[in-house]
Parts: sequence; C-alpha cells; structure tokens
Amino acid sequence: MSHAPDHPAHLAHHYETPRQQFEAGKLGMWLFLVTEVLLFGGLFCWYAVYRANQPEVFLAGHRYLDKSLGGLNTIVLIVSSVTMALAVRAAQLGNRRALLGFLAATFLFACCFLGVKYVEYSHKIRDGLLPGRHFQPAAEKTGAGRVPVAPADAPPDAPPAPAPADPAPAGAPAPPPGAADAPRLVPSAAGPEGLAPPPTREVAAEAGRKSVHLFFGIYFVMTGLHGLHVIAGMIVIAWLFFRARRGAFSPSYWLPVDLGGLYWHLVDVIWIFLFPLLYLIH
Amino acid sequence: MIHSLWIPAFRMKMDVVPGRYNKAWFKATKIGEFPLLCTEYCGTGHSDMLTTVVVHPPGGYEDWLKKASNMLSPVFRPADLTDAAGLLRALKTGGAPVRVWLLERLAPETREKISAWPGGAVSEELRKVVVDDLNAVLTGDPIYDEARFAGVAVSEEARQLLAADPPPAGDDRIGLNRFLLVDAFPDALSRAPDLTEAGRYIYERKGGCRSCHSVDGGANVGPTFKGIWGKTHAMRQGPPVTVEENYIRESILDPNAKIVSGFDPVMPTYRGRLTDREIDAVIAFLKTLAEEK
Amino acid sequence: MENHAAAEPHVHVVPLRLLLGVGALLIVLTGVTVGVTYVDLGRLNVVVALAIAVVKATFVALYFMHLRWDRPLNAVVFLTALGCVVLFVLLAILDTGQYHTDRIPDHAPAVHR
Amino acid sequence: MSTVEAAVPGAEPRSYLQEGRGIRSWIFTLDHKRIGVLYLVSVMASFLLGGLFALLVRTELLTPQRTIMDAQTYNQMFTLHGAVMIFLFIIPGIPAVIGNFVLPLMLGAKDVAFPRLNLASWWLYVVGSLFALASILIGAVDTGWTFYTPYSTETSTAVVPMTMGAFILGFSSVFTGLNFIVTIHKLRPAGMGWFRMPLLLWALYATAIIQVLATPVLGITLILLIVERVVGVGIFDPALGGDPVLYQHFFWFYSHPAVYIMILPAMGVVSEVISVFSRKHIFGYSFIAGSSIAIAFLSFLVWGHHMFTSGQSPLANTIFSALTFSVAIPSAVKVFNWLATMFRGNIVLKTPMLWILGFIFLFGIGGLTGLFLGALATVIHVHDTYFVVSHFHYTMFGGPVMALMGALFFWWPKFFGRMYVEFWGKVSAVVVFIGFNVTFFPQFILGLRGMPRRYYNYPPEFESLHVLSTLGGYFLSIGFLIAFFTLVHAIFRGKKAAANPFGAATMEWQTSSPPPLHNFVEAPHVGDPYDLAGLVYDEASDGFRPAAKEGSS
Repeated sequence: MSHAPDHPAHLAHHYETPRQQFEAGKLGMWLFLVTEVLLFGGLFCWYAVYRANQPEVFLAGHRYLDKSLGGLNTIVLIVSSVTMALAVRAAQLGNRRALLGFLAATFLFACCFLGVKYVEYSHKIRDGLLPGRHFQPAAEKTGAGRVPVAPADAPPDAPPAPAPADPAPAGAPAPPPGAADAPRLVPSAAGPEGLAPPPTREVAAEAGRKSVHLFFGIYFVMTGLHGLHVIAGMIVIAWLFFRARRGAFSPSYWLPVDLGGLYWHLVDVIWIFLFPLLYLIH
Repeated sequence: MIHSLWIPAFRMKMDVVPGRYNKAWFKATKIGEFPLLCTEYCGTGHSDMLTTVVVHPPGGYEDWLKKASNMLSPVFRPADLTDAAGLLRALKTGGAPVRVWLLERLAPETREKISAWPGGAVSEELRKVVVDDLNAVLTGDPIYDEARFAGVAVSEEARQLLAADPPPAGDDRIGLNRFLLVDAFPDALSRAPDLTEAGRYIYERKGGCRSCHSVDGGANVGPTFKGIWGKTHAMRQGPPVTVEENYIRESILDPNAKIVSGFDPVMPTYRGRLTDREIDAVIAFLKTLAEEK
Repeated sequence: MENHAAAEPHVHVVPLRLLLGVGALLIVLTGVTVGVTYVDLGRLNVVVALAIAVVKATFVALYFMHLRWDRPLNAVVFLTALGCVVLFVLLAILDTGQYHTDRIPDHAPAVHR
Repeated sequence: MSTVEAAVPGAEPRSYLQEGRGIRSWIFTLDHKRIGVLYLVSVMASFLLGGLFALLVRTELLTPQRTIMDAQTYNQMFTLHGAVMIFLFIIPGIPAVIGNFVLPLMLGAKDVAFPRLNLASWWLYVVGSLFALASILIGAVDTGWTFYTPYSTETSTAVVPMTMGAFILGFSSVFTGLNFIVTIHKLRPAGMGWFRMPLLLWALYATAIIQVLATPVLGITLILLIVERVVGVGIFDPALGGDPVLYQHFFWFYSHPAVYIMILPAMGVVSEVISVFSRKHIFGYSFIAGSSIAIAFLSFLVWGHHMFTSGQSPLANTIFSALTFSVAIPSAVKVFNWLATMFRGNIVLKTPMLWILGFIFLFGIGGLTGLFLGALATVIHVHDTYFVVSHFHYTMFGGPVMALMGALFFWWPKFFGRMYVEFWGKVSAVVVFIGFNVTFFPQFILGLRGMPRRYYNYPPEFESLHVLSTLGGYFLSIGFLIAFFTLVHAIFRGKKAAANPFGAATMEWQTSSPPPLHNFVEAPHVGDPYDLAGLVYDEASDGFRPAAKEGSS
C-alpha cells in the first residue's frame, strides 16, 4: 500500500502498478471519446431529421460543395491517421526519432486539412452561401469578376441582380418564373467543381433551393465543430511532440501518445462520416 | 414563441407552435362559459393570455356571429332588415315624402319585384336585393333634405353629424345616411351599434387591448386606460403628451413613436388590423372611461 | 503481490505492414464512395455511402485505435455510445417524420425576404 | 505528492484538513476529500441562492396580482430558481459532494482515478457558475430553465451567458462521471467484486453512465441554441426555417436522463443509511444494484413524455407513454427493498434516518403522481400546470435534497470529525418535512383545478391555496436554516466523532474521522458492506468497533 521504492516517476501515487494506471487512462480516454461521439451525435441527429424530411434541401445544397476538395481532405486526414498510428508504434518501440518525425508529419497533414478547409470556407463566404438569415448568395460568379450581391435591405419586390452573359454550361436551368421573391440563387456552375446542372425535377429542386440556407447551417456547424476538434488535436500533437523531444516517453511509458492517437483517430472517423453525408448526396 | 391552448373544463390542451399546424378536438357537452388559458410559457404577458370559451345553445352562435360581424358595419346587412315585410309595405303604400323618394331611388328591377310582391313572407332573394339597393343609397350622396325628411323624427346622432363642420365624409357620411334612414323607418331597420359599445368590443376581443391595458387602474404591460382621456403623460423622450384623438390614433398605428415613460416599446402596430372607424370606436370607448373617473 | 509482468501495461505493437495496408484500404474505400455517387441507386445511394463509411470507421477503430487487441470493456463503452446515438436519431426521425406534414411550407419569415 | 504520512503507531494520524493551510492549499488541491469540501461549499452557496429565488417567487404569488415585483422580474426569478437549482445544485449535489468524498474511501482507494480532472471539474463548476451569475447582472434570463425555442432565440434577455454557463457546467458533470466510472472499474480493491460494492457506488456508477452519455447532448443543444441566436442559423427557430419541437427532443434527450442523475445517487444514499439505521443487512442487494442500472438504461427511452402536448406525433406519444410506465418498476423495486430492510429491523431514529424516511415518503408521492403524468389521458389535463410543478418538487426536492441532507448528517462526522447536536438535527428534519408538504401538496390541487405553471397573475379563487403554499415555503426555509446552523455549529463546537459513530460496515468508516491525506494508514478490511453483526458499540469513543479479532487487527 505504501510507496514502493521502485515506484516509477510517471506512476501517480494512487495507482499500484503501471498497468493499472495505463488501463485507467485508456478507459478514461474511451469515455471521453464517448462524450465526443454523443456531442457529434446531436449534430448527426439534426442532420438526419432534416435530411429525412427535406431531402430536396440537401440535393440542392450539396451542389455548391466541391467534391474533389472534400475527397482530398478525406485522404489527407486518413494519411494523418496512418502517421499517428505509426507515431504510437514508434513510441511503443522507443524509437524517438521516428516518433518525432511521425508526430510532425501528422501535424503537417492537419495543417494541410485546415488549409483546404480555409479555401472552401472562403469560397462559400465570398459567394454569400452562409446559413440562416445571412444567406445572401451572389447571383453568379464569372471568370472576370463578381456580379454585385443584391443588398440585404433591398425591398422584397426589388428586381434580382442582373444576370451576366450566361457563364454556365449549356443546360443550366433557367430561373423559374416568379423566382424574384425566392432567394436569388444559382448554383455556382462555373465554380471549381464544374458540376452538372440540377436535375429537371423542378418542383423539388425549387423547394430545395428556397430552403438551401438550412443545408449551409448544417454544413458550417458540422464542419466548423469538426475543424475546432482538428485544432484541439493539433495542440495535443504539438504538446506530445515537445514532451517527446524532452525524452518523456519510453517503451514502458507512452500512454499520452496512445491517448492523443485515440483522439486523433476519432476526429478522422467523424470526418469519414461527414464527407459522404455532406459532399456525396445523390 | 410557443403557446399552449388549454380549456381546463374540457380536459383539452395543445401547444400552438409557430410554423406548423397542431390538431386538437373536443366535444362540449354543457352550455356555459369556460375559461381558456395559455399554459406554455410565452413571455411577459403569459399569465394574461386568458379568455372565455362560450358554448352556445343551438342557434345561439349564429345570433352572436351576426351581432359581432355587424358591429361596426356602416352599411346594412340582411340581418339589419328587422322587418322586411313592414318596409316593403310602407314603400308600396307611399304617402310620406321619404317613402316616395326612397322607392324612386331603388333600381327599376327592384321596384318591379316590390310591386309584384304579394305580401306575406319576404324571400331571401328579395331581402338581398333590397339591402343592396339600400346600401347603394347609403354610400351615395348625402340624402338629407328638409322637405324629404319632413315628419321624420331625426335622431340626436344624425343631428350632430348634420351640424358638423366640415360636413361628414367617408364612413361618417355613410353613418349619417344610415342614421337618417333608420330614423325614417325605425321599425323596419336596425340602428348601427353605438360606437362606445363597438369600442368596448374591440378592446376586449377584436383588438385584444385588454391583455396589456387595464381599465381598472391595475398595473400591466401598458398604461392603464382608466381615466386616460385628457390625462397628460410624461414620455420616455420628448415633451409630455396630453391624450387626445390624434395621440390615440398615432399610438395604435405607430405605437413606438411616443412611449409613456416607465413602459417598454413592446406594442405591435395595428395598422391594417383596425379600420379608421374601429379606431374611432376605441377612442369613443376611451372617452367613456374618462367620464367614469 | 502481483508479478512484474502483470503489472506492466499490456502492449501490442501493430505490424508496420498492417498499418500501411489499412491506410491504403481506407484510401481505396474513399475512392469507391466517390465513385458510387455517379451510379444512380435511388435511395440505396445513402445506404451504400454510409455502409462504406461504417466499414472504414470499423477499420480505424480496430487497427488504428487498437480495439482489436484492447480490453473488451473499451469496445463495449464505444459501442454503447454508438447505440445511444442510433437510438436518439431513430426516435427523433420517427417522430419528426410523423408530424412533418403538419409543418407550414416555406414558413420562415426571417429568411424569406 | 511525497508527504508520506508519519505512521507513528498508536498516534492519531494527521487529517486531510490539517495537510496544508491557506486558500491555495484548498483551491489547487488534488485530494478528492478537499475537492468534495470545495464542492460542498459552492453547492450549498448555490442552494441558498436558489432558495432565495424560490422564496421571492412564492412571495410574489401571495396575491393574485402584483405583490412585490413586476411580471418581467417574476419570470426572471423562476427561471433563475430553476436554472440555479438544477444546474448548480441538484446535479452536482450528491455526486460531486458526497460522491467525491466518499467514493474512493468506500473503495479503500487513495484517490479517484484522475485527481487533476477532478480539480478541473470543480474549476469548471466555478467558471460555469460565474457565467450563469453574470447573466443575472446583465439582464437575467426569462426563458424558464428549459430555454425553449423560439422564445429563447427572440427574448432580449441574457440567454447566451446563461447557456454558456450551463454548457460549461455540463463539462464539469461529465468529468465527475468519467472519473467515477474509471475509479470504480480500475481502483476496486482485490477482494471487492462487483456484488460486494456498497450500493451507493452502484448508484454513482449508474449516475456516471448517464452523465457521460447524456450531458454531451445538452452541450450540443446549447451550442446550437447559441449559434442560432447569435449567427442566425436555422435550426430550431421556425422564423429561420427550423423546428421548435426538435429542440424539445434535443433538450429532453439530456434533461430526462438528468433527473435520474439527480435521483439515482439519492437512492444510493438511502440504501446506505436505511441499512445502518435499521441495524439490519440490506434486503435484496442485487435487486437494488440491478435496478440502478435498469433505471439508467430506461432513462434514455422516455424523454418524449415531456412533449405530450407539444405536437409530438401520436405514435411517439404512445411509445413514450408505454416506456415511461416501465421506469416505475425499478423505482418500486428499490422502495420495496428499503421497506423490507426496515421490516423487523431495529430502527434507530437518528437525524440521517429521519431525512431518509422523509425521502421515502415524499418520493413515494412524487413517483406515484408520476404515473398520472405518464398516462396520456390524464397528462393532457395536468401538463404544464401546478400539478407538474408539485410532482417535480416531490421527486426532485423530496428526493435528492432530502437525501443530500441525510447524507450530510450521516457523513458529516467523516467530513469534519465532529458530531452535530442530535436534537437540532431532528428538529430540522421534521420542520422541513412538514413545511415541504404544506408548500407542495396544495399545488397538486391547484394544478388539477386549472392553475397553469409560470403564471404571474392568477384567478382570485386560487389565492387561499397559494397563500398556504407560500407560508409552507417560509416554514420549510426555517427548517433548512436550522439544519445549516446545526451542521456549521458541529464543525466548530461539535464533540469529537468516533471513526464509526453510526456502526456502518462500509470501508470509509474503517479510517479515522476525518481521514488522513491518503485515506488509510493501514489497508482496510474488505468485507460485506452490510454485515453489521460484526460491530459492537464502544462507549469510550461513542462509536462502533469490530467485535471479533480479524486477520489484521
């Protein structure tokens, strides 16, 4: 019960063996991940309820997202998960150089992920594709420059912003008649993704277009909260990196690296679900 | 915000959620008045969201509806033709100048129908035609002429309106015409309801002013109406204001223009919800509160 | 009281090739998910996309997060959380789907200018 | 962490209260007992604050119209009363105060699994409380503690700081629960199987499961509410295209399980106290233990019974109503086992037992009226009325608060090593019990007769019952003041407590009162936690000691 003379420095006083401490730490981390899962579970519930009841909103909304950027980010995050797993492996084997290298690589991939996210966000913000009452989509985007956005305080019967000479690929739908009071919105067909125009199921598409701000609410909150978790994970990885550089870890003590890894993989798993749910809607 | 409609006597309750329809049903088995309350917390006035559910005997609701819907109408509704047969008889009989004049003013087809009328019950269709024609008279030019109304006891309201300078216009002119017609055929046509009574009806029901303004001096969201007429209130901003017609009208249409100090700018506008004549009625009602003081 | 081996943490070093293999598989599956969206499967599209995501997440959990060699308790904890989310989502969809038709279409005064 | 306790044989070890002086040794302590005391002080301060709000609300309701405040202030008062009592008092009440102090002791452990996380939990509590209190200073909140949308997105009051506070408090609660689960799993002593754990630990374990699983959903709900209010994202507000009934699903997915966060530890306390003061082994140990887990499980399946009139679909109403009745089964299992424990027991009516008997009586009424509220036919009439208010207070005040007071009197000697004055303890329990019933029983009648909740003005025919209720409220608060003075008096003037003053067999009574920093000088004996037969009364110390010589004397 009392402090054994061989009590290792990393073993807290109230644990009897390193193994007890290790398992407690692991269980604690898994429980923490449970709270994260339920935190995101609320968001997935929000998503599921709206998608089940208003699928047309999602059909209309996802066209503004860039599949290739989303796919790129998925791969970046998977690779970062691999490097994190390799970092844990290096820590288990006591290979400090490899540990530092893999942690640094994970950190860089995370930066890369955020960089792509920044590009995506800035496109959306520039095009006014913001949630709720901030949803003020630019009429269209041309190669030469932007058409001015209709001012937010325009009276309801104000004419829509003048349409530029048709920059969309042939087959882009004509704005439906009487669309002046609906949000003035045309998919950014000339955007990076060069998506096919919406299908001709006009009624559903029109209803979806009217409520597409709901999609961007979900998009920004879900990816935003995920992005915050990426940033938190980066802080953890940086902390692990500096501890590893000071030689804090050894083949008999690498619990923090393992726990950081668990957290990072969960961030990856959540993105694995976000990607098809937000970008790949059929 | 969400409200909840509760009629305790009916053991019935359902939330009233914005943006959607909620369904509820009940079967009232007793005649009487039962309280109706809001049970979902909805802000400052939550506990004042009360009214009464009236369960009428069969037919009672229709009577009430007639009264309520005719309350402020300056023109005639079929129900205002209290004795259609009497009116038609009078017109057929002629005699008094006003009768002759009125028959002349009716449309030729109407006159034919009246002359073809055998007496006895008046058909729904004929009633409607007559009322339409009467309303055409009401909304037309001023009908008063000393010779025409010789022998008619002109009522006090009509007298006041006739003496008005400038002469009454719009609804008031229609109202004057109506008073005069009713004076000419007191047994056959019903008088437009008293403005004060209408004002009380708007205060209690149609406008719902009651939920924020008391008439007994009690504190509430808005200033009490007790003795409000002619009273001078300090304002949150600007000089004090004495309560008169124009201020009341402004307060109803643009409630936040002048706020009595000590109160919050929370009143919604009634622009488009109350007609000018209804605002007149509210003003008339407020004047009576001053008299009671 | 306990022998030294039992007192040390339970270590399982994942083979390098396994980690890299799982990583490669995940990237391949990502490609498959993207590819499937170009095939019209009707309502099955979302099911397929989610099924692939579940497979990917399972691989991450089993191999990257070591659940395959970990104490079963941790897996139970994790699955409980997922069960809870599924329960929440299912009951919420069940109810909102029922009353969805009661909603007033386009009732959104603050966004419909 | 290296102040090894000087174990001079025979000498009384230094207690945890004597290890370190000054405020820093308290607010930065990693010792679970000191953290328990920190929680005790802060939670009790919240209780006084919440009680003050309650008295103001009751005073306003003395007359049908305005009594002491306007409608806006009244709405803020009942909101603050609810929010403070729920988030700052009842939820952390028993787990964070009693649990923190007693749980490691009951396991014979030196501390909880993650002492730093434990301290972080208390700090988060403080920060969260400051946010909540800040909202009072910058315009208060008038939404009710449920923050229902769309009112909460439209009102001009300080909803954001209050919800931020509740969000942070949620983290505090999660950390406590997480800590307890790991501690119970990993720090149980070698000889203690799951079915030799004291029942309080089962209850805290079940509570912790709910805390970990449900609280994050409240967190995300409040985040979404803040996002909607501040940024205008359409989620729950129909003006923005959202769905207000979905908010209620989100909110009650947490907040229904949360009432079991409040009641389960209280039930655990009852199981401990009732056995000790019946001088009898607990009856139906495994059923009580299992029913805690069953309640935790069922608590996640019944949230929709808060939404029977909200426009929830009839299908969901039916499902949730049926599931709601099933919660009655494990609750009744517990009550029957407690009664069976008392049956033919040698009942000792000391202060903790009086509070706990109050619990059983009041919780019984609360639970039975819960059946009215679970039945679709009756709930339509009484939903959102004083009947619900009364039911809620019978369960959540008659339950956790009575149990917390009983627990405080029961473990007070262990907390501070001093005995309270028995007479005044009993007086407080009786006064609170009477005051409680006078306050809340009339509210059942009010509700049935048509008095909606959260009403500032009410029809004059309800005045007499409201007056009765308010007077009961004053009487009730006098009872609590007596209890507080008795407890505080005990710390400074109480006579020294024995290690085991009540003759309980759980492990925390095997160490000195108050315990030393690392809890046990010598390893405690792991045995049946309800085997009271082996204890005899020792007049010299006015406490109990083991009768026969055990292996390690």
